[in-house]
Order: sequence, then C-alpha cells, then structure tokens
Amino acid sequence: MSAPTAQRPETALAKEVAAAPRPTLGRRIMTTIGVQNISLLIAIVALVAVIGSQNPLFFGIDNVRVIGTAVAVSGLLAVVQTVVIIMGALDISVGSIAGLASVTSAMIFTVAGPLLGVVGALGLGLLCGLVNGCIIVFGRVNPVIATLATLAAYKGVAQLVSDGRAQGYTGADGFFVFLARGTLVGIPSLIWVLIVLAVLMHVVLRYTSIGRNIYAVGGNDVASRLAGININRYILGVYMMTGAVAAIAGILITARTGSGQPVSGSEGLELESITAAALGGAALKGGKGTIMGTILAVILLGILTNGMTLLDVNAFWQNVAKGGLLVVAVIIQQLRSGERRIGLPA
Amino acid sequence: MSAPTAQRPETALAKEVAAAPRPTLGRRIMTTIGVQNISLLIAIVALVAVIGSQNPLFFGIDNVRVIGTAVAVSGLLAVVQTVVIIMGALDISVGSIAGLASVTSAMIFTVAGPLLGVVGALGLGLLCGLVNGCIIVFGRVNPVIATLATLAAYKGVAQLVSDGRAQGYTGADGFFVFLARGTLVGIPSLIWVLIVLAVLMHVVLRYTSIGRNIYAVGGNDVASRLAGININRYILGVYMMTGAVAAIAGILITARTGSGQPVSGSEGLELESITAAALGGAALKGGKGTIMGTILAVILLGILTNGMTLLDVNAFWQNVAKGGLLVVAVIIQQLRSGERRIGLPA
Amino acid sequence: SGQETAPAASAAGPKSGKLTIAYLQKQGDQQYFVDEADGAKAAAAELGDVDIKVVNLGTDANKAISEVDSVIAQKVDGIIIVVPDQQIGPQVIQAATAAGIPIMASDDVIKDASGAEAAFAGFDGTAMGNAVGTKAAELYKSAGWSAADTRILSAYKQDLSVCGQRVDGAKDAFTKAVGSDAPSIVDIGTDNSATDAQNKAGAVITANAGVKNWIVWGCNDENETGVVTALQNSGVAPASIVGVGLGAYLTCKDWAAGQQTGNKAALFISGVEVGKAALTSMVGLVRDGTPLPAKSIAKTAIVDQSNWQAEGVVCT
Amino acid sequence: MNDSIRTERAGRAHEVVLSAKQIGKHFGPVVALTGVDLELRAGEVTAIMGENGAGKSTLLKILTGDYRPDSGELRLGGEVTDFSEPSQSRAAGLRVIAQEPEIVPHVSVAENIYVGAIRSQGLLFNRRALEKRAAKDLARYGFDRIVSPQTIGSRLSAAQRQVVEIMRAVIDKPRVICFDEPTSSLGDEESALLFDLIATLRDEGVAVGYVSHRMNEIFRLADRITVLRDGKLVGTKKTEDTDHNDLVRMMVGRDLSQLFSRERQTAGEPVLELRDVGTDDVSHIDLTVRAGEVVGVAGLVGAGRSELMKAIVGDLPVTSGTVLVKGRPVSFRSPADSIAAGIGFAPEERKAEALIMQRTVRDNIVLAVLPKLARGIFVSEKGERAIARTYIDQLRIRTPSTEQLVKNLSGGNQQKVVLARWLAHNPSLLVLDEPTRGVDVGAKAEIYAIIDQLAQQGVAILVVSSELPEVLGLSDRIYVMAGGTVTGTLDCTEATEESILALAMTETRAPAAR
Ligand SMILES: Nc1ncnc2c1ncn2[C@@H]1O[C@H](COP(=O)(O)OP(=O)(O)OP(=O)(O)O)[C@@H](O)[C@H]1O
Ligand SMILES: Nc1ncnc2c1ncn2[C@@H]1O[C@H](COP(=O)(O)OP(=O)(O)OP(=O)(O)O)[C@@H](O)[C@H]1O
Ligand SMILES: [Mg+2]
Ligand SMILES: [Mg+2]
Repeated sequence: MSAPTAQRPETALAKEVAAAPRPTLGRRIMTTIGVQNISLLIAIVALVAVIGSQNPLFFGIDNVRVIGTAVAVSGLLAVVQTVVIIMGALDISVGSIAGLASVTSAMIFTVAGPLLGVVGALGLGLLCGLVNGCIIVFGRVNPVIATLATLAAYKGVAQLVSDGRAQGYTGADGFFVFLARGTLVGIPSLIWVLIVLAVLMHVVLRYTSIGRNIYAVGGNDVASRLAGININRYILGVYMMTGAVAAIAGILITARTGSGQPVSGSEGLELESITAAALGGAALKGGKGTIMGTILAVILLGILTNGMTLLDVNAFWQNVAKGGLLVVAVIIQQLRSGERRIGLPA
Repeated sequence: MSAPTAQRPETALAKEVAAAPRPTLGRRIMTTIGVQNISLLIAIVALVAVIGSQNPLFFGIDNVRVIGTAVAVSGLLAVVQTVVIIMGALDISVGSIAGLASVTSAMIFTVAGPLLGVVGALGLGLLCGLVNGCIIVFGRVNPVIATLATLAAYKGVAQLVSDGRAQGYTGADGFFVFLARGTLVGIPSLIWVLIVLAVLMHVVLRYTSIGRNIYAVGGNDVASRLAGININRYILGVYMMTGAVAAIAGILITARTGSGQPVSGSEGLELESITAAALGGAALKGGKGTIMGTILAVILLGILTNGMTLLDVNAFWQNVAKGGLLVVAVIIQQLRSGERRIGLPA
Repeated sequence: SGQETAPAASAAGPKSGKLTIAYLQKQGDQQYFVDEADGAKAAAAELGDVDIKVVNLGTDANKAISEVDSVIAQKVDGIIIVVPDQQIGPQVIQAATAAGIPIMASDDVIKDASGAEAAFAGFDGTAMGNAVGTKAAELYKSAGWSAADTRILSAYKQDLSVCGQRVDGAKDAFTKAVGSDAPSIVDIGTDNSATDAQNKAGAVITANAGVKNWIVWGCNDENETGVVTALQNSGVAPASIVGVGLGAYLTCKDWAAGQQTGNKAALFISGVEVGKAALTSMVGLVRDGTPLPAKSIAKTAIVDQSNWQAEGVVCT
Repeated sequence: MNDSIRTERAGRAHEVVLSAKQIGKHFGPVVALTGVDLELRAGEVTAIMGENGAGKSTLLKILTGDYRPDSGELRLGGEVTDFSEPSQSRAAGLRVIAQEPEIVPHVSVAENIYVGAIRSQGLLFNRRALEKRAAKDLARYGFDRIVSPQTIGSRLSAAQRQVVEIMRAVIDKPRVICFDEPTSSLGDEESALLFDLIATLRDEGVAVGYVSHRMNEIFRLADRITVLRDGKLVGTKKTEDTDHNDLVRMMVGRDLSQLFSRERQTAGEPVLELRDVGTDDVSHIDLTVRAGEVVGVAGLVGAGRSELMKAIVGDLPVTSGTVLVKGRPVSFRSPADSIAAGIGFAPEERKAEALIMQRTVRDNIVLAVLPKLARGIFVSEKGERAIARTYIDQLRIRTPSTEQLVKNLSGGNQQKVVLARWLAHNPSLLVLDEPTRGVDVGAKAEIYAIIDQLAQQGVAILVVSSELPEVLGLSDRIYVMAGGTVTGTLDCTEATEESILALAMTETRAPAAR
C-alpha cells in the first residue's frame, strides 16, 4: 500500500511552524533564566536597593561573604529538597539527618581523625536516606509521614548517641577549620561547597538522563514506569543522595560551631529548605522546579535575614516582614504567569 | 419519556453488575469503620495492652481523662487539618493562629471580660483564615508556601502585640477555669469541645452537600468546577473555618495555662495535626480522609505519649519510639490495602 | 536563704515505702537539664527506694499542663518542675495542691495566684544574668577599653521569657558595675543555636564596622560562642573580645584545646547539684515531713581557662 | 424532573437555541479559533468536525464558560450571555461532556454523577437516596449494565468514566448539551446506548452538539454538520447535502483514499507467544504474533484486553503459563525489561498512563529512548530535538514547537505524541491499546499507513481496538476476548463485524474475583 499522505503539500500548519520567528537575544536570555526566576531576580535587586540605601555597609565584600556562609547549610538542603520535590516527594527528615551527622562526625573525628569523621557521617547519611526510601517504597508509606516519623527517630538517635550533649572539638583541626573559615580564590569554603553541589545538581537535572527521568517520575509515575524507568530505584537513589547531602550539611554545622551538635542548629532546616525550593518555583505536586530558582530563593531569603538584622529590625518584626515578603515574592511570580485565579494553585 | 433501552437483552456485563452479592453484616461493619481505621484500632488495642500490662495505673479513669485533655488542643487542629487536606490543601499556619488567638484572647479578656475575649479571638481567627484563603486563591500562591509565610507572619504579630511574653491571667475567671478544669457529665470540658467539633465536622463531611463538595474539590478540582461548584468559595470557607477552630484551640491553651501564650504551647502544632490527619488516612493529594480516622490517630498518638511518660521512657528514646511506631502503624495500614510496591505512595 | 516554709509544702504528711518523684523539665534535651536529671537520679539512688520520673516539656507551656495532670493521675508523691513559662505557675501549683501533692520549682521561680512563691531550688535567670554581667564588667574594666569603641552583643531567643530575664540581669549588673559610661548594647534575636547566632552576628558586625572591642553574652553558651566565632571569623582578635558564656559546656571546648579565644569566661551552674538538692529536699518532705527550704540556691561559679576543670565542668 | 418544566425549557423544534458568532481565542502565540460561528438548534443534532487541533474542544470550552473568548458573542435563547464560570452556563441549562472525563477518585459513581448538584434534604443529604436515584437514572438509559452507582471513582475503566461523564450532563435535562468525542473510549454496545440516549434527548427538544472523528456516527446522528479547519469555520451543511468524501475534503482540504488497505504479506518467525497465560484478571490465553504481522484484539469493554496487554509488557504480573519472546521464555518484572527486549507499548489512557502533561513534546517523545540518545549519562538536547522534529513531521503533530507543553496540545495530538514515543523506540513488537482514540480521519490514515509500513519492515504488531472497522481493516488475524479469556480467533479473510460480535458476547465464566 502506498502511504496515502506521504506527499502531502505543505499545510498552513507546517508553514506556521517554519515561519516561527527566531527568538531575539533578549527572549533567549529570558527563557534560559526563566520567567519565574526573573521575578526572583527583580525581588532580589529591589531588596538590595532598599537595604543598601539604608546602610551602605550592606554592599561590603565582607557582608557578601557573611550572607554566603550564612546560607550555605540551608542552601545545601534546599538544593537537594528541590530534587526530592521535583520527583514528587518530600524529605522532612533532612534536619535530623544533619544533626545526626554533625554529632557523629565529631565523635568519630575525636577518636579517628577528620577523614573517617567525614566518611562515617556520609555513610550514616546514605543509610538514613536508604531507610527513608525503603519505608516509602516497600512500606508504602506516604513520603511526608515517613520522613516526619524518621525526623523524630533520627533526632532521638542523635540524642542517644550523644546523650544530648555537644560532642568533641573540631576547632583545632586543620580540615574543619578550613571548612569553617578557609577561603579558596577569596571565596569561603562553605560557599564553595554550596556552589559545587548546586552546579552538580543543576547539571544532573538538566543534562543527564538521570535528571530527566527524575522530572518524568515526578510528572507522572505511571507513565514513567510504562516508559521503562525503574521508578523505585530513582526514589531510593534520590533519598540516599538527600541523606548524603544532609550529612554534608551536618559536617558543615560541626565545622562552624566547632563541635558536634545533635539538635541545635539543625532543627527547622526542613521547613527552610522546603520554603526555598517552593519559592524557587518547584511545584509540590512534582515534575517542576529548577536548581537556579532554588538558589535565587536561597539568596533572597539570606539577604532578607541579613538585611533585617543589619537594619536592626526587631526579631518579631522580622517574622512579620519575612512572612509578608515571602507572600509578595510568590504573588508577583505567580501573577506574571497569568494563571487563572481559580482553585488551588499548584 | 420511554426508556429507550429497557428491552435490550441482558448481557454478561449486566449480570455481573446485578449479581454483586449483598454484603454480610460483618462486612458492613467493616466498611462503616473502614479498613484503615481497623488497623488503627488494632494498633491502639495493642498499645493499650502493652502499656497497661506494664503499669496498671494506665487504666485509671483519671489517666483516661488526662489523655483526653492532653489531646484536646492538637485534636482540634488535627480535625480541621483533615478537612483542609481532604480539600487538597494544607494549613501550616494553624499553630501560629492558635498562638495569636491565645495571647489576644487573654489580653482582651483582661480589659473586657471573657465573652469579648473569646469573640475577639474567634474573629481574629476568621480573619487570619480569610487572609490565608485570599493569598491562595487570588494571589495564586501554593497553599504550603502561603501558610508557611503566614506561619511566620502571624507568629510575629503575636509576639509584637505581646512583646513576646505571656499575657494576662485567666486562672481566676469562672469561664476559663471551667474550660480548663470543669467537667460535664463527668467528662472534662476540654474533651467536650473536641467531641462536639469532631462530630460536627464528621456530619458536615459525610452528610451534607458542603462536605461532599469538599471531597469533590479535593478529589478533582476540574471536575468540581465544571460541575458548577464555586471552588474559590470553598477554599476561602475552609480556610476561615480552620482559622476559627485554630482560634478555639488558642483559647483552650489560654484556659489551660492560665495566660495568653504567644508562641509557647502552639509551636509545632501544625506538624502534629498533619501527622494525625495523615496517619488517620487522609491523602495529602486530597479527596480522601475521614474524621473518624483522624480521631483514632489522635488517640493513638495521645496514648503513645502518655504511655511513654508513664513507663518512664527516656525523652531521647521517646523520639525514636514515636518515629518507629508511626512508621509501623502506617506500614500495617498500607500493607493491608495490598497495593503494589511501586512508585510513590499517595 | 530563708527558712520559712513554702506554701505548697504543707500538703502532705510523712510517708514510708517506695516513693515516686516526678521531675518535669523544660528543654529536657539540653545538656544542663540532662545533667540535672542525672543529679536527681544519683540522689535518688543514694537515698534508696525512690523512683524518679523525668519528663521533657520542651518549650511548650500547654504540654507542661498536660504532663502535670498526667503525673498527678499517676499519683506521684512529689513534683519538681522547671516550667517553660513562669506565667503558668498558678495553674501548676493549683493542680498539685488540689491533688495534695507537694510541688517544688527548679531553676525558674513560680508563684501561685496570690503571688506566693513555691519552694525553689536552683539559680534563677536574673541571678544568672547578674553573675555574667558582673564578670563581663570586671573584664571590661581590666581591659581598659573605652565605651565609644566597644559594643555589647547580647544574643538570645527573644520570645523565650527566661532568656529575657538572663540578658536583662546581665545588663543590669553590668551597668551597675560600670556606671553611666557603659558601651551600648546590640540585641541579636536568634533561635538559641550556635549557627543562627553566627549568621545573625555576621550582619550585626557588618552594621557596626569601626567598633574595636566587643563584649558578648547571651541566653546560653550556644549564643555566646556563636557570636564570638562570628567575630573571630570576621577578623577580630581574641584579645578584643570579652565573651562570657552561660553554661560553660561549649566555652570549655576552646579552653580544653588550649586555643586563643574570645570566650574569656563562663558562668557554670552545676545541673547535677541542682538536681540533687531538689530531689533531696522533696524526699525529705515526703518521707520525714521536713519542710521544703523556700530557696536552695545552687552552687555556681564563674569559670575560665585556668579553673574550669577544678570547678567540675565536664567537657564532652 | 417535572415534565412541564422540561417542555417549557426545551425549545421548539429547529429553533436556534445557542448561537456563537465570530468567536476568537488564542493561547499565547497559538491561535485556536478565529471568527467561528456555530448554531445549535432545538431538537437537532449538530456535528462539529475537524482535524486534531482544529479547535473543537476549545469552542466547547468557551460555550461552558471554562474559557472566555477573546472576541465574539454568545447567545442562549436569544439573549447575549457571557459566562465566566461553568457554574453560570450550567445554571443556564448548558452542558458539555468533556473530551477527557474528569472523575473524583475517592467517591462513588453516584456522587460523581451528581457532583456539584448534591442537595441536602433538610439539613443532611441521604446517601442511599442518592444511590437509588443514580441507579434509576443509569437504568433509564441502559447504563446500569455498565457501571453500578456504588463503585468508587478511581476504580472505573475508561468506558465507565465516560459513562459517568455523560450521566453527569444529562441528569437534569439541559437545553443544550454537547458531546466531545464521547465514543472514543466506548465499545460498540455502549456507543449504541449513547446513540439511543442522544436520540431521546433530540426528540425531547434538546439542542445537541456532537464532536467525533467517526464518520459513520456522524452520518447516523447528525442533522447538520459544522466543519472547522485550523481554527476557522469551513462551513455548515445539512447532513443530507453532504457525503463522506465531501466532509473529508472540507476537513483536510483534500481527498483521502484507501483508508484501510493493507499490504498483507507472509508472516515471519513468531515474536510473541503466549501459552496458557493467566494473570489476576485474565486466564488461559494462547496468542501468537509473528514478525511482519498485525494481530488485532477485539472485545467488549471490560473483556480484559488492556489487562492482558499490561501483563505482556511486564506491568502486571503473569501468574501462570509461559510467555515467549522470539522463542525464548521471558518473565518481565517491569516494563523496563520488556522495553529492553524490544517491545513498545502505547497504553489506553494517555493522560494517566502515557503522558507527562507538564513536560514538553520533546521530553515526552524521547522518554523511552533517552538511554539510547545519551552519551554516558549526558543527554544530547540537539539529538532529542532532531528525533522529536522527525516524528512531529511524520505524524503531523500540531504543535508550535518541540518545546510546547503536552498539556496544551489537543487530545488527538497528544495521542500522536504517545505513538511517536514508541516509533522512536524502533521496537520489534509494538503493543498498541486503542491507538487511534481521538485521532482524526486524516491522522488515522497516517497511523494506519505507519502500522502497515512497520509491519512490512518486519515489526510484529498487536493492536487492541474497540472500533471494529479498524480491527477488521488492519489485522491479519483477530483474537476476540470476553470475560477475561480468548473466545475465538478469526482470520482476516473470514472475519466480519458480526462474527466478531458473536464471539465477543460469548458467555464465559464470571471474571476472576478481585
Ligand atoms: N491551554 C492551551 N494552551 C495553548 N494551546 C492550547 C491550549 N488549549 C488548546 N490549545 C491549542 O489550540 C488548538 C485547538 O485545540 P483543541 O483542543 O480545541 O482541538 P480539537 O479540535 O479539540 O482537537 P482534537 O480532535 O485533537 O481533540 C490546538 O492547536 C491546541 O494545541
Ligand atoms: N482499577 C481497577 N479496579 C477494579 N477493576 C478494574 C480496574 N481496572 C479495570 N478493571 C476491570 O477489569 C476488567 C478488565 O478491564 P480491561 O480494561 O482490561 O478491559 P478492556 O477489554 O481493555 O476494556 P476497555 O475497553 O474498557 O479498556 C473490567 O471488568 C474492568 O472493569
Ligand atoms: Mg478535542
Ligand atoms: Mg482497554
């Protein structure tokens, strides 16, 4: 049989497609950064202008470093939380894992040196992530409940191993001191850790089949499975990765405070990371989000906190302002997308 | 009109539908309570047996009252959180609203008496809920982000009005004392508040068009909208109702502690309420959940906390045990449903 | 400390046999309170036939009420409580008195509805602050700094009333000791963790460029060490920092390692001692009818690099 | 509903009840409709036809107030209306049965039917009464044999969902009712019920709009036919003034011929053999597909065809019997295994099972071949675009670019994206479950041509279809299923619609209990 339509004349549609104008440079930059991110950028610029006009010290290189190091820990968690959210899940236990890793890294370090301290904490993080993943995949427990439960459990374990006390002293160790205060090419090592991880995740998500499949699983897990993706493996893998990165965050907490903290410094990081990811445009239903957006959100939140403290805003007003600005930032972002104002936004 | 198809021959399919057997009594009880709830009941019974065998005081009527009053506040929030979750959203700001209501009720009470104190707090709760709803519906902000933001904002407002300190003293006022310690037919008034609200919500959800529409909106908002449900109105309504109930919870906190607490006593209630709702079978994707399940989960969690202190379990172990038991309870629940172990559980 | 009998103490008569004492603590997962519970347990073991039930209240005033109800329902013989918020005092005392169970406050004073204080063991927040402020003033004066190029950084969780009492106490004692020409104070709102203190202090240091010398105190050791670390990270020499910690469990780490540090001193309160004292008094009341001493003030010490070990600070 | 009200609301025969004038709508750069007129008359069925993406669904969504038009005017019963919400159009007596049925997952069929229309009696609503009413309404149109009022929404099959969607619209007797491809997921039996229902509505004076790609339905039902092309109105004709070829010309702007001619050839080695295969839902299946052969699977809705296909590709477990691929016994533990073995599977429900709605056309097309395209783990976006472009051209997928989100494509074009995914995979066995659901005549011909081409290249093809002409036209051999098992095999030379139906309605044992 002859394919009856093979020689079809060009239709209007084909022409239409062909005639689509080449995007201008401005448009191309726009699409690379993304519309959502542009609103974040605008928000950041506005905030910087306001704060800087009140106190020019804000622009000091020192202060930029302060902001960078202040957001490093929560930024790490926000980056991995973004990956988890893109996959359509959530990890509420990241803070607890960080605490557990912080205290164990310091304890192992005390008896066996920094290398084993780091390796041990990372291993523990991977294990915690694996446990999360297994509870979810094989126990069929909703990710929120599962990680809420392990939030409590890992925290308990951290307290048990440390008897609730800060453990060890890493302030005299070269490696930990470098992590806490060292710089490379003028950039503090804490910030480097965040940059390296963020770039890595960005590349994985955008340019590898692994990343693509994570988006697919989050977008429609049934379809992904039928298209040959081993979705269980992805869920386990992402949770393990998250556990490992949370452990890195824990090691950074140890380095910064000079001792292993079972709870202090890591409580509440889960909400912070979710806030940053969502503000950065990750949809909690899965399938959507970018590392770029999350990093911009982390920066925005970091500047906000730093600026308000710098301007000596009372802590209570800081809460109000933070909540208010968060809402405004997201509203601007959403209204730009021109969505209809009906029902629950994704 | 004559049914045009009445005389068509019965097919295999028709028989299949017609032949569905009448359920037996046992089955009908099962379906009324629900399979999920049965696992919760089993978990409760098991827990009671274990704790009671270790310490017979557990069975004392006093202790039952203690458990009841201890879960009253978090139970209230869990009940309304269930409604929000059924509608496919989340309200993370409930704890903050409770704190704000607690402190304002005490402050208004101090100058204007208990009635105005309660009315004022309720009004404030409604307002907070309305603000949440408006941000979500008209600002197009994802409910999680929106209420995360107002969590901070309302907390800040509570701290500002109270300067961060507990306010007033309600321990000498008849009404507040009745709320805190009074009983009716031998049942403490705190428990009555929870019972009344839970029954009310149960009835609304199961037996009124409002409730059925809430399930519909949560299950499929497109279908609901196309079917003519004004979903925006439902979202606003549910958030306002949630704000009001959170305010009641705040008033109870005031009554119990004898003073208005801006933060203490209400922090962390959001996670507790979500945990209870989810453990009770509410699906975070919306459209599914029952008040019965949530109440059973609240009881389970209350018994767990009470039992562990009764048996003098170390606070650190309590965390581990709580996390572990939560996982086990949900796993049992899920495995009974015989779902395939693939992908993310709902 | 006086010898009058506290109001709640008359509730119960002598009792023989096994005793159960409840020790309810706010922030029971913090090192100081863990120590306190350990001290109480040790004293219980020493006294014999005493069961001790430790309950963690977190920072939750509502949970405190629930747990008081709970231990009353369990018919314990005595309650020792560290309240998360002193405003709940009347409710707590009322509940215990109604049940005929003797109650005693630990670490934070509580009053009943008429304003009468319950028996107390420990060292209250204002007193802690006073000790810190006095030490800071002493170090400030001996350093010979001028008020104009010195700032005081006071880091604490602003919605926690006990924190407010501590830093207010420090401020009062400091100004009293230094006089009118005291350096100005910058409040830093934190979540009581060392990392947050570090982050927030970073911004404050930026805002106060040009300041030469710094005095640091806070609600706990986390706050104080966090701020000192931020100062040192921003290039301030340890010699230009007077940090006075509260608790000594983190400041001791620098000292143990022999580091040059801005953490110059710290107030050490032995939680173990407080726990022992509180429990011993309570058992004395229940078993022998010995009235509770109205105030047992705990042994405290200002420690520094030279004497922390001798004073009994345990550094993990 | 009260009869007097009904007569009052339904218009006099042939009176224009709903008119749309000069409707325009665009989505960003995509122009979906320009200057379209439509009239729906009382007591008449007006068919709306056009290729995939012509703008039919968009037009209907404008009628319900789901979308607001950029320009133009709507009149209902002579009065200008401007619906901003579906609730308003509903109140005005206008219903549209959407192309993709929207089901509330965790509530019963009864509640699904009355969603948004549940009224409390006094304070409370009566679940029993609602179920009874639903049962009565279902029975009135004969749909009681297809779905029971107690079934939970998430457990409904595609056909059952469609029935619920239809029932929702008809329960309170609207003045205007529009169907958007209602039969695309229905079998012949259900379709017949639907046609009876539409006839009844028409006779009662309701103005009916009907969108479908199936010519025979159009000629059977429609009084008038409105044709759209590329978002523009081509024209409206009375059914008796037109014929098949004329309509096709109007729709695609040229003639189409030879829809069903297949180049049959001698089949090669067996690619897939099922020997006494059983799963939870089907049992005792023996089936063979050879290289270069097109094998059809026919049956009524619920016969277990989709379950069998999912078992073949490893999505559902095979519980008994043997599956051989190219002569080797296999036991796939997941679709990944079957894909690795060279099998491609386009499932029945594109929205739920096949597409990632919020991702681009490119992402969706390359999903199954991503590992092949990748260098190591790194994907090549250029390569992806090239592949996507190839299949967009080959299948004439109407999309402004490879980067359009799939959720913004019309239903038929979404279906083509699914097919493109599996063509890109280059399989040796292609399993297609209802491959032409919602696909227009022109595109259907293209898909058939592609199936034929693939078969000639030696690909083994297994097609499930509820459209008998399609099965008959495509297949070399036809398996007919009923009640979860194969009731007969027919060769293309002997098969007729009648012989298939006879086998499909064979009484079998009750389906396996679940
Ligand atoms: N929300 C949207 N955003 C962007 N484009 C859209 C959107 N909805 C529809 N379109 C485009 O509008 C055009 C008309 O789509 P419509 O769904 O009305 O087609 P249709 O005639 O119903 O086709 P089919 O027969 O395939 O269902 C298509 O090109 C489609 O891609
Ligand atoms: N999720 C489900 N839960 C319960 N029963 C189901 C479910 N999905 C399908 N079924 C039932 O399984 C049986 C086989 O369905 P299947 O989809 O395989 O039939 P089919 O022949 O492909 O028909 P269709 O044309 O509807 O796809 C039917 O009775 C159907 O109602
Ligand atoms: Mg369409
Ligand atoms: Mg099927």
